[in-house]
Amino acid sequence: MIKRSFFTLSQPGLIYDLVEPDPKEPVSIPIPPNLILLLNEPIANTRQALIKKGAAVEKGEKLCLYNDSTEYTISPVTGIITAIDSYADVFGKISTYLVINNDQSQTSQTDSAAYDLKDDITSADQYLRTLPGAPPLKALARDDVKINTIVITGADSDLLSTTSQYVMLKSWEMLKEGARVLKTITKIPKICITIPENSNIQGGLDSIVLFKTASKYPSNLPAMVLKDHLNMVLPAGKTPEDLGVCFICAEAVVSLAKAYKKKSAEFEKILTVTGKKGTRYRAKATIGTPLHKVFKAFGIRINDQDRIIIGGPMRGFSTFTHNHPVQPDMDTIVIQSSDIIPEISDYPCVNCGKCLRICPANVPVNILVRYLEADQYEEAADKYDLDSCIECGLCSYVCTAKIPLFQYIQLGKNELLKLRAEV
Amino acid sequence: MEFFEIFIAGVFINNILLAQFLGNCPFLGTSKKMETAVGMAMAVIFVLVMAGMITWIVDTYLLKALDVEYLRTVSFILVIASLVQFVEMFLKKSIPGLYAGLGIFLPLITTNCAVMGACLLNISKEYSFLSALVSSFSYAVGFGLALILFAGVRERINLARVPKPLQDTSIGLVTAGIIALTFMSFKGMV
Amino acid sequence: MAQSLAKEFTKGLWAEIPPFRLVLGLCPVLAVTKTVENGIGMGVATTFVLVFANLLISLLRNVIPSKVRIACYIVIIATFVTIVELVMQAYTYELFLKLGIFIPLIVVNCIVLGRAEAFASKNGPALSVADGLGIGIGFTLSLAALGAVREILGAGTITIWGGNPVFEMGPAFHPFAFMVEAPGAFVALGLMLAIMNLIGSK
Amino acid sequence: MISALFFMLGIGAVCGIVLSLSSKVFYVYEDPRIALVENNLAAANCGGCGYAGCSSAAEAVVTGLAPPSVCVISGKEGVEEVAKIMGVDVGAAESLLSYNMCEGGNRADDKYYYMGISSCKAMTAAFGGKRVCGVGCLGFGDCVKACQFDAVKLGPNGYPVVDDDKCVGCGACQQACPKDIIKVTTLSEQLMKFNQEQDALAPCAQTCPAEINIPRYINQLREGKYKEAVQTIRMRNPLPLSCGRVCPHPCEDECRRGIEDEAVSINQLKRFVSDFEMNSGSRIPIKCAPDTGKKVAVVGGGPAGLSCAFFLRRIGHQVSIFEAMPKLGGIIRYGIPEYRLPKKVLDWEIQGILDLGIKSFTNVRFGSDFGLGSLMAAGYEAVFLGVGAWEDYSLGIDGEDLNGCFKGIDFLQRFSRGEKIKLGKTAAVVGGGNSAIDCVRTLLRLGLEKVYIVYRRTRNEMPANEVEIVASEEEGVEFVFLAAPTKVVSDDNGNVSQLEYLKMELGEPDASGRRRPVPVEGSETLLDVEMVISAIGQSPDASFKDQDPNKRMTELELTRWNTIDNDPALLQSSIPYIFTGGDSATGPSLVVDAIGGGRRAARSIDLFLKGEPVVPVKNSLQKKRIPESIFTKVDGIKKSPRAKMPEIPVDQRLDSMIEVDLVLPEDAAQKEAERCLNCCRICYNKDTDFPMADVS
Amino acid sequence: MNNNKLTVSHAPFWHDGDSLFQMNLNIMIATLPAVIFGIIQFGTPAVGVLALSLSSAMVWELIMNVISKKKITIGDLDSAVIGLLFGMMLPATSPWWLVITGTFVAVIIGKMIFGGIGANPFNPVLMGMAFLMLSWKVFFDFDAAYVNYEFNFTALAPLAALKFQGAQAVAELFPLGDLIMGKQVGAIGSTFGLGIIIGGIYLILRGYIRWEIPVSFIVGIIVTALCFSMANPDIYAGPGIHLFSGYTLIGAFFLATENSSSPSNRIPMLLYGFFAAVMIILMRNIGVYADGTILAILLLNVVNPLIDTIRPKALGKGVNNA
Amino acid sequence: MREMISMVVVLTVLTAVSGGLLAAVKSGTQDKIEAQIFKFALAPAMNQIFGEVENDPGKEKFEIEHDGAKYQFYPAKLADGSKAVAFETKGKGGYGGDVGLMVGINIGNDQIVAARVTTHSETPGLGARAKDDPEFVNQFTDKPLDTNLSLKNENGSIDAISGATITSKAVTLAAIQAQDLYKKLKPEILKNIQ
Repeated sequence: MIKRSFFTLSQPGLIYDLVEPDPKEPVSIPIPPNLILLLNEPIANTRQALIKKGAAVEKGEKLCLYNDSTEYTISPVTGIITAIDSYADVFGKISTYLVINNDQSQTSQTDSAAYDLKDDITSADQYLRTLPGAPPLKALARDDVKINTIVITGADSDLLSTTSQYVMLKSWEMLKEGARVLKTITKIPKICITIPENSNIQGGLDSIVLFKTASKYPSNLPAMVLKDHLNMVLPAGKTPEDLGVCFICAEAVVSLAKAYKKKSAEFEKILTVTGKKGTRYRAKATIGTPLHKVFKAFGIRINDQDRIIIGGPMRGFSTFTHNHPVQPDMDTIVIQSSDIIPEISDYPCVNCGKCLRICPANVPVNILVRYLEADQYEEAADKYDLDSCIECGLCSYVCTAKIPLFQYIQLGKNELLKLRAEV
Repeated sequence: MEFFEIFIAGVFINNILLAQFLGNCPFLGTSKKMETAVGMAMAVIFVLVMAGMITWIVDTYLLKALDVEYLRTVSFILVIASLVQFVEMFLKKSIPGLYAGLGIFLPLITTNCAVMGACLLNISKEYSFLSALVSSFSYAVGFGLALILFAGVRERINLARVPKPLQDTSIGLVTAGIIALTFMSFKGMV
Repeated sequence: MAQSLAKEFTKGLWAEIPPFRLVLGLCPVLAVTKTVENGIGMGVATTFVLVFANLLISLLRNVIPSKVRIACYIVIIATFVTIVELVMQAYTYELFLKLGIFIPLIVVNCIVLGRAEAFASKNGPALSVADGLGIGIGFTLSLAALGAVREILGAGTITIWGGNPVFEMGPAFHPFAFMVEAPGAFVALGLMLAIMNLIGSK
Repeated sequence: MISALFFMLGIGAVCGIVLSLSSKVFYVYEDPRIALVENNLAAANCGGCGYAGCSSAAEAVVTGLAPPSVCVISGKEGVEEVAKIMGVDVGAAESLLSYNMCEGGNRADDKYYYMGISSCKAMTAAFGGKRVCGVGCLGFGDCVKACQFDAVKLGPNGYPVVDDDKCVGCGACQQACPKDIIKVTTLSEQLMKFNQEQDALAPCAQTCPAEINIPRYINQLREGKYKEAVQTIRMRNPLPLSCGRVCPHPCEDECRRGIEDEAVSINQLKRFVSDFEMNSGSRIPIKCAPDTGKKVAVVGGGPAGLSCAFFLRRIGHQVSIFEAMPKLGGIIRYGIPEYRLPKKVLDWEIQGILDLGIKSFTNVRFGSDFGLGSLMAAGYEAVFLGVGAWEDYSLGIDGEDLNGCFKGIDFLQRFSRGEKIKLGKTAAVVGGGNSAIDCVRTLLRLGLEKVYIVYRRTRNEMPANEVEIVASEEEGVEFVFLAAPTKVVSDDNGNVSQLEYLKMELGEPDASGRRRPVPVEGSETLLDVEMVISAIGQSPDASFKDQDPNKRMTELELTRWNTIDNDPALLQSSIPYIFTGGDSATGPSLVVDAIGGGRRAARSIDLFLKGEPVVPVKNSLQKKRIPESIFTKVDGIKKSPRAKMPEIPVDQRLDSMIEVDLVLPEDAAQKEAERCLNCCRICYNKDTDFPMADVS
Repeated sequence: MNNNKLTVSHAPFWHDGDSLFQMNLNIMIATLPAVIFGIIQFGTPAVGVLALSLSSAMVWELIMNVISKKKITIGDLDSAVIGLLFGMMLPATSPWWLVITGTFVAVIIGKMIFGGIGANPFNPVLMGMAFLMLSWKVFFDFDAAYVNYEFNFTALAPLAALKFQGAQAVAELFPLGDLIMGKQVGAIGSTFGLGIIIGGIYLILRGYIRWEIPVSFIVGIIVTALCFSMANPDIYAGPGIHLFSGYTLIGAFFLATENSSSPSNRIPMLLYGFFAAVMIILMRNIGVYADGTILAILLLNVVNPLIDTIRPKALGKGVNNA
Repeated sequence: MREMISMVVVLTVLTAVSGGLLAAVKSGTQDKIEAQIFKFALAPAMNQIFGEVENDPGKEKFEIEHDGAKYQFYPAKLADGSKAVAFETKGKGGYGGDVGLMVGINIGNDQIVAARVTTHSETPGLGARAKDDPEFVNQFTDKPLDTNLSLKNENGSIDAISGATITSKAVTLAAIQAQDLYKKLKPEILKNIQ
């Protein structure tokens, strides 16, 4: 945890972590007997799902709930589905989880199902969405928005995370191969890569444009990359895709390259794990592995009231269960011991203005939060720039009154989405 | 210079809302939102200037000439009410855009004691026509200024955790009191 | 009938007591309540206008065309206000001077026009008079109460109709002069309103 | 004087002319309702409402932005006038009330520690809320904050409590609640609410066929709010006095306390509060929704018919009951003996229902005295058929029609009606159900010397209530188990003299899990009796179908058990405007089943009358249990004995037909109510020694 | 696998460790130079006034917390700061009831009824002072208050002297160096200019007050006073005396910077400080008040919500190049 | 059309009746009002100005017309035997309208005996101090007729009431007007007193 310095006339600086120059090999977590997969679609009461409890699945089999589903997941093992139920995620959105009992006898021999991968984005989107790194194939495959730039994020977007840098360091050639694959299947000529400005990662770039990103948080966030390197201002409430820019993480590019090489899916995800004392571990785990298996591998004990953070300390989320599975987009896990969890309060805003000064998007957080507290979301969006927030979390980080500002903003955005959906 | 003094005095020192206590009902009613406050302020400026002129004319050329000054109250209020109603109908038909922004506030002004009070004050000071005009304008600007400042503060208070019994009007009045207090700063400046 | 008369009368004394329950007619409430005496004077004048305007409007309610009803009501009210003004000048001149511009401004007091429109234009003369009287007395009581609070805190005494104070706080009391200043009027009324709300919610 | 006169004349004329002219010249069309509304606002233009004067306020009302009560000056009458103009008829519209569906608060365990915005909405967004219970109240009071009228407060247990007097039904709380726990409903909607899978229900409330909110009324009883408790029961059950006496209380079987301890004596508590009302000498007023002007005929004045009529009336329909017997009550009047349910009590209860404004016609038999056609002609738009099941099954053995042979319900009914029946000295009652027990206990009271119960299986399989069996044992009934009658033997005069039966033994369990009795060959035995009463079950008497001259009646389909075929969720028969319920639809069943059926039919009838599609309740819980609410182990129970039902001693019983079971005394009832764990779906109040120490 | 319950909260999971307690504690530390000097200067009565003011302010908040059945919030030291600043603005001779009434107005009317900390649209300390000064002018007459004291400098309140004796006389009576070093009569904590400046700079460096407000405030005083004094040096005093006498400095560093009643965007902060200063000089030079600091800042508090709407454009606001 | 006519007629009749009624009330109370004004506004002021007098100025009052306006003069015999006259002038431009000032002038030495504010409707606590606080009006006492009675910031000799410059100015205007009036009308006054 980084505390404010004694003299704080200048803003606090949060510096991104760099990967160590000669990183150790990641610890490989064995495939557990039960894997959990999340599927981003709720089960409807009224419909008969395609996936049933007790059904057998093959490694690499594509699983979706209904015939017309657009969401799917890929089973990383051969086995039996032992449970299927709905799951409320971190924003209360209802999705579905499956538990697959790994058929140990089969693991060794069956290789992943071979896919019919063609050199176009649609066929990649058919099978490869859940590759480690979660490539945004769905966005790339959309035909209503024309993507003209792909940015590979080699610089990790949150603090404490070095997964992307590690992948770049270790698989630079595969990365370049992946970029070629991307170029081939998407036909997008402009591919860029972000690399921390003081990083020691080197290698040939072919035709990839290099962006050296600043070391100070939040310069690696998409909105900031757009602003600093592509000279684009992200309009309030829009995504980079709306501007024709698609962000893809380095690991996704690498696994894409591997997948195209083998014509089958990849399931090994690289994780950066930060233990209670700040020790950094690196693990390689199959997607779907419950997190407690990962903790066990490093001897991390989780006690009552500890916090498991998935994603970095600024933008991640904390889960309520040790069984939360390793997900394709899960780069970082941070475990906080109960005694260092900073308090929050239900104080009102005292108008100290620290959030205003640190906000990279110039959002008037001090006034905005008053409207959000009063549930006046429309007003908050119309007059006080709710949509402009780039979700860096710095306002909460510095809040003197310890208000969960970032939670208010995220909740506000969510509620507003619901309100607008109703209209 | 005389006009300037009248103006400053009317806006700040003798602010019609905060020092003269006139027009307080719409002051509390229309200050909950900034947009309403601005609309009301504009409408008051518009009406007060017109009413100031017309009542001056009525007073000088009719009441005083006929020596029936005791009919001032009756005649003024009738003239003001009719004028406002006329303007409202006129705007509604002819300039609907203006009506939407400002005209809808006109009925509020019919029985606004700020308008009537300002006209009576003008007459009792025996202003010339121009002075009366400036004075009316200054009162109206003072009204608008106080209203807009008040609305700004009130918008924030409405979002605060005010104890239940004090919410809305009650805390509004206390706030108005403090604003009146701060307007005492201008004491003696003219 | 007697019962409904009593009902209309008593509602003005508590349930709809202006300006606490109906937050109306604030201008005189704020301006003239420096002392109890002024408050009562203003209240009585307003009550007179309320009662007679209610009576007349109630009698004429079927004659007046609706398009000019506001104008007509205003003329009726203004007439009574002027009568009050003249009578006060003739008999209670000192009080008249103290109340000053607020006597003619009774004509635009929202309570008077409000009662005319909301009650007298829809009810018979007897009920309308009861209503006017109730609201008027409620108004007078409120003014007197506010006046008392301000006068006691701000001056430390209560004096009615000249002569010696009927109430005095004693020499150890340092009058809180803020209360008799203009801003004090707002603050005192705001806090009294809060107290009324507190009582009302229990 | 003159100048003043002329001056005013001039000014008045000028103003009048200007105004009248400009009102013509500058005329703009607007919604005429605006002017009407404005006329009914106070027109003081005070701005107190926050709108720019009365005309903008009126416009806001007309466009629906402001409520009719927008004006701070105009009184109640003004508001009503405005509402009338806006087409909201204040008088006739049912008032809305906010209603808290979860009384659990924070009794359910947490699945995580939460740090963050303290609002229900925020917490719901975090993995669906921190409570293990997915449907319960989170207790942050978003509804309290949303209420503009101070009507919702957080109660002592941390869950919101609605003050009905202050609630205006604006629905702000409902909108604020992210868990759909607080609902703004009308009385009708509350009356017609059926248990659904997602509801926060205790096991007992799920089990009760009438769907009474049991924990709620027990809680009210505990707090001494007997009136409120009765009202809670009456939301679901119009016959609490009768049910309190005769209900076999399936709810108690599911009582969570019963898992570790003895179940709470729920039915006795119901009887306590309903007796309390009766003995208090005054009736608690029952609220009804405003009249809808629709007419419904209820055929059959038994529990199902009474229940259906009661609920239809409460939701505003006009109801007439047609009954074949001389008095209303059906099976509970004629099938249940006086010593279990005194007629006086029943009369009092039925009168209360009729007092709601329900017409009743007795001694008219459907089919013969009147028919479908005459009902339609009289303007009834829907018919509820609740004719009951009065046709006793026959034993199908020789000698069944001998002198001295009777059929159970027929016997009880004839006796109830005061018919003189020639009795013998000894009797055998065949059957093991409640009506068999009723027969034997009645016979004992009629002075018979020896009364047998002849039953095919053993005591364990007897379907009659355990208490009833015990009571009859106490009273000296002799049980002949594992006996299948084969013949009634007559004496010379054609009177019954003996009953021959075959002994049975229990074989392999059948599909229902009961061990099937298998006859023992050649074990015929004779039992000396002078009367044989067969009480082995009944079926509905469907003769009305043939008697009714109306052709339409032939379309009414029956099942092979002679019950009226219906959609079990809707109780609608094959003729859309005929609904059914109770024994005539289900075959002989519990009183409380019939009551529940009556209410369900009322819902369908209501939908039918309104012209809405008659569809089942979504996710209905009908007869199902919520799996997560059924526990196998209940922690935190300190054992305490169940209240003993007071009854009159056996030696006093047999002399008369006076009521055997007595009501619990108040202190015992209170103590029993204390035993209730106040369960909800998955939470309950533990009763450890130091409750404070357990709260963490 | 264990059954421990985890903590669930929202990002960010780090905090810079700052808190209201820290902030208020630092403000109190920053007042120390001025407070200690005031105690030395005015003796034990000053200690009494400060102690009573600080404690009564906290007690009022406690009472209000209890009455309204809310969480006890005195632990954040906010009312302690209010009490301390309030005490610093009183003369050492203030009677006990004056102090208690003042803290009542400041804490209850100034802060609590608006919804507590962060909700007050006006500076509570100033509200308390304004109410008191309007009611009991006599207790704020510093010349009369310290009549029994013996000082080694002119025992006249500089601003009152300026009002009655003109600029020329005052310049002779009060050398600037004396004023800076606190050789003047005045409120307990407002005389030691240097001490207040040191405290203010400490707060600015620690980031607890926003530098824009005091800086523009002082600039406003200097500019406006210079304009007046250049126009008529006989009547109007120069910026030095305005800056180092009365409540000017305590206003600049401690009062105008009160968080919830001041703007938080940069340009509004500059405007706010500057115009507050302009109003002060106007009131001193052409208004009726000897020292206008209290009303001037209150006036700008009123204007604050309006001017704080001037703010930089948010990222992507109004951009439509999608 | 019918509706329009009825609108005009009702309003006109109502206003006319109102006018008549008010005129009647006015004429009924006219005398009483004048007496009240003298009793409450003028008599106390005069008492303060002259102190003990040997005659009854209220009874001996006379009226002089000047420039179309009528002025009431109240002659007094002072305790020291000198003769004086008091009259009221209106100072224009107060906040609440004109400020009435009664000025007593010693006919013997043409000095102002004293001046007192009679009527005003100024802001309580501010302008009203002109009447309540004798310090301000005492500045006029014993001033010779040729003194410049304007405010100090207009190069006169009178200190304004702090915070009520406008009221102060209105009072001085009234005083100056009184000076002028006395100078112009002195012959007539003397005539009347004799």
